[in-house]
Amino acid sequence: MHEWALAEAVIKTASQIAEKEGLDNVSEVNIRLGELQQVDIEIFKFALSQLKAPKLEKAQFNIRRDEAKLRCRVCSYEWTFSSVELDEEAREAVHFVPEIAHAFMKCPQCGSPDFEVVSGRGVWIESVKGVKRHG
Amino acid sequence: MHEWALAEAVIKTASQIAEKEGLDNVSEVNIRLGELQQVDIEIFKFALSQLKAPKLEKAQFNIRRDEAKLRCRVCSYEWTFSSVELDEEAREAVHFVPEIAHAFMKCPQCGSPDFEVVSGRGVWIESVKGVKRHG
Amino acid sequence: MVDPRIPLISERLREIRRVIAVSSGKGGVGKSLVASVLALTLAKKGYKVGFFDTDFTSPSSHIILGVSNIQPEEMNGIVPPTVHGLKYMSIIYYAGDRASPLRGAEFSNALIELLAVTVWGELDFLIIDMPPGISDATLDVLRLIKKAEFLVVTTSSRLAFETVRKFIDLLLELNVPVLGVIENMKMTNSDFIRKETEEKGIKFWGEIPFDKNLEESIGDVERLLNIEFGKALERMIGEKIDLN
Amino acid sequence: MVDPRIPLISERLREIRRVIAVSSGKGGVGKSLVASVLALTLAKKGYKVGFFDTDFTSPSSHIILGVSNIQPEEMNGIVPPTVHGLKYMSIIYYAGDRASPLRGAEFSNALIELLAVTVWGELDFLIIDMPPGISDATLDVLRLIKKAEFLVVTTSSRLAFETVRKFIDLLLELNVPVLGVIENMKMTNSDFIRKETEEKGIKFWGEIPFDKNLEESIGDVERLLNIEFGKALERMIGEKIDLN
Ligand SMILES: Nc1ncnc2c1ncn2[C@@H]1O[C@H](COP(=O)(O)OP(=O)(O)O)[C@@H](O)[C@H]1O
Ligand SMILES: Nc1ncnc2c1ncn2[C@@H]1O[C@H](COP(=O)(O)OP(=O)(O)O)[C@@H](O)[C@H]1O
Ligand SMILES: [Mg+2]
Ligand SMILES: [Mg+2]
Ligand SMILES: [Mg+2]
Ligand SMILES: [Mg+2]
Ligand code: NI
Ligand code: NI
Ligand SMILES: [Zn+2]
Ligand SMILES: [Zn+2]
Repeated sequence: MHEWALAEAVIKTASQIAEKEGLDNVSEVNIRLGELQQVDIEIFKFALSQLKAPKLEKAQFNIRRDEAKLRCRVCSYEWTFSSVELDEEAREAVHFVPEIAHAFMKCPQCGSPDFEVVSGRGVWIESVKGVKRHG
Repeated sequence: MHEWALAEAVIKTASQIAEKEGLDNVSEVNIRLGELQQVDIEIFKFALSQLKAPKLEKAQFNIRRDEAKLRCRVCSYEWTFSSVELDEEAREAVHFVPEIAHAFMKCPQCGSPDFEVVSGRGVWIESVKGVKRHG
Repeated sequence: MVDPRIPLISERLREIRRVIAVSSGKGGVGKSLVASVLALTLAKKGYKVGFFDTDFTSPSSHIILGVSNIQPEEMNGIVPPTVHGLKYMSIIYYAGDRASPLRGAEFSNALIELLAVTVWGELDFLIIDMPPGISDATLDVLRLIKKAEFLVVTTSSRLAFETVRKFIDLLLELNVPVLGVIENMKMTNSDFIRKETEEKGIKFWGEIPFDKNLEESIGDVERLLNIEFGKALERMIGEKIDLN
Repeated sequence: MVDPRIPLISERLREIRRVIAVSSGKGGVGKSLVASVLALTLAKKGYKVGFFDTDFTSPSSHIILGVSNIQPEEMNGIVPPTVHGLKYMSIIYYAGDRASPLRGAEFSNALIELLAVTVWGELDFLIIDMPPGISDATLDVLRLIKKAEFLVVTTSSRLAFETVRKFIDLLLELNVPVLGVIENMKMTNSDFIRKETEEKGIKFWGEIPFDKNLEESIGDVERLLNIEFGKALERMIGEKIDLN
């Protein structure tokens, strides 16, 4: 489950942000999870809870799903990832490297592989909130 | 003066936008002119006035200068183009192909040529306003 | 915010009859040499020819043509200078011999800029020398130059053809015209490339032998046209391009 | 919005002693062959070696290594399978033999993703096979892998060295370690490349002759190591890399 690696990235980065912003105790970490990567949210949450770093012990992880939207650079057509049928092999490939979508998907209107992932690509940290260090 | 070519691009595109939006008479075209390209604004304005297409006869061209800001992708340092000393040859090259800045400029903090032009690259049309076609 | 350059591009290319992108996906197979000699040969036959080197981070056609110290003219845009009978456009006019490290998005922006401001005028052929990779340059030519036809260069090596095969499949899937495949630097007599090409329903233009006289002819266009390389390509052009 | 992958990358590379990026700027000079044989040779000498093919739009190292039907394992990330003694990572695990047309920004995103999730563990060497061009791959390796050292491959041709020269100048200006320059596919006895290299204060690693047995050895690593190509590179590695 490489969901653990993604969770590790979030924990490490949230800790760094807390450090930089002088937060002693992090109360919440707001995460945006792109649909394209098809992250298993239960495993991801479990990994976050297991990996908790010192300052993140009491942190709540709020996860917002971000719909994957695609736009063709040739004909400007827009569509959603959920409207596309992909076989298991393709889904798994996109799960690991979302850009591989360009090997498996085409614009439904003009057939071009030259499309943009407008939203919902990967994992992002929206914000880290907590109590400022005193002193 | 390749300012004429840039003006031609604006006229042609503004006409297309007017057409698409069903505008009979365009009253204003709002243009953003990036500092990086060092466009000669007098020549550019003159070219716009000479090139006027049918629907643009009464149009007013509002030109807003956009300061060129750069940000290093390596160290995140930000600086402005106006703070950089460049010789005549470099300025001229950047005038024609703004991306050539990467051959002549470096991040003042870390020396990398891997910087982003955050704003003020080229010529953009912000909006085209006018009277809708009746009927 | 609308980029006003895009609508201007088709206008700039309006008076060009045919656009040929010399491409491959693979690097070092001879794209720049084929593109240069193709352009020179067509010009010699009396056609009006433009030549655009789009390999902005590693241009080499100026070395092949032996060009230096020329600049385009500014006249309602940029008018490419004529070099050995070709209207020749290259990033070297602006970058000189400096490295121009450009990310893909920057490459793309530079390509759009040059397509929008370059005044080619009336041409029979515009030959485009493409960079390697299946990336921004390929996608932008497909997106912006609807009339582009692709001439694909490969060597006999499995390493080259592995990429060339993918490149061709992409073009075919998009219904883009593929003029043909050239097998360059041929040293053995395997017919692997010919077979693979014809199986895909594409014209095999033929083979250009590995030419020991090529290196010393670089920069001297008269010699380039007269060595085996130039002669082989000239024969193919005569046979394979419909020049009516 | 912060991309959480970036801070993880240095963590992933922490237990790697040395990272060698086999690069050039120019395509088709033999980067993939040099990178593959360099990795194999170091592994044979008993070092722990990882090998990462970053030429996502035109990968070829899997053909050189004769690899197929392998997949990485998922274990707190992606654990590359071991192939001929190398921990081997390539986009082919995900793209198969399909074309993956990626723009620069997409390439960059895929590279960051793989650097963030690949679990290399402890390595003496990570060898990186680089794509051609002076673009996203080069800039990202410079930006993300601070300990990368560059081994530069060129041919004897002026066309190759025109780009290689720019590539080296960029590295030197950035004070990035350049391990050396290899002159590959040598057929004449000019010492142009050696001189140019040494004038820049860079180690000239030596010449690899054009090897007629190379093509038929592709896919067979034992043969690759035993033909002239492999032997020449092995000698250079013994002499030029400080292997303490
Ligand atoms: N037919 C040939 N015979 C000998 N050398 C060749 C031949 N074609 C190309 N070359 C050499 O191969 C190298 C790559 O050629 P180039 O045109 O730069 O390829 P690309 O543009 O595909 O990178 C150059 O050094 C060139 O001199
Ligand atoms: N020393 C050599 N002798 C003969 N052929 C070579 C030699 N080195 C490389 N080649 C051939 O040159 C081509 C390019 O090699 P490759 O490793 O794919 O280069 P790159 O990764 O720089 O594009 C391949 O067809 C390869 O077989
Ligand atoms: Mg699988
Ligand atoms: Mg000048
Ligand atoms: Mg080339
Ligand atoms: Mg390679
Ligand atoms: Ni997973
Ligand atoms: Ni001008
Ligand atoms: Zn489309
Ligand atoms: Zn910097």
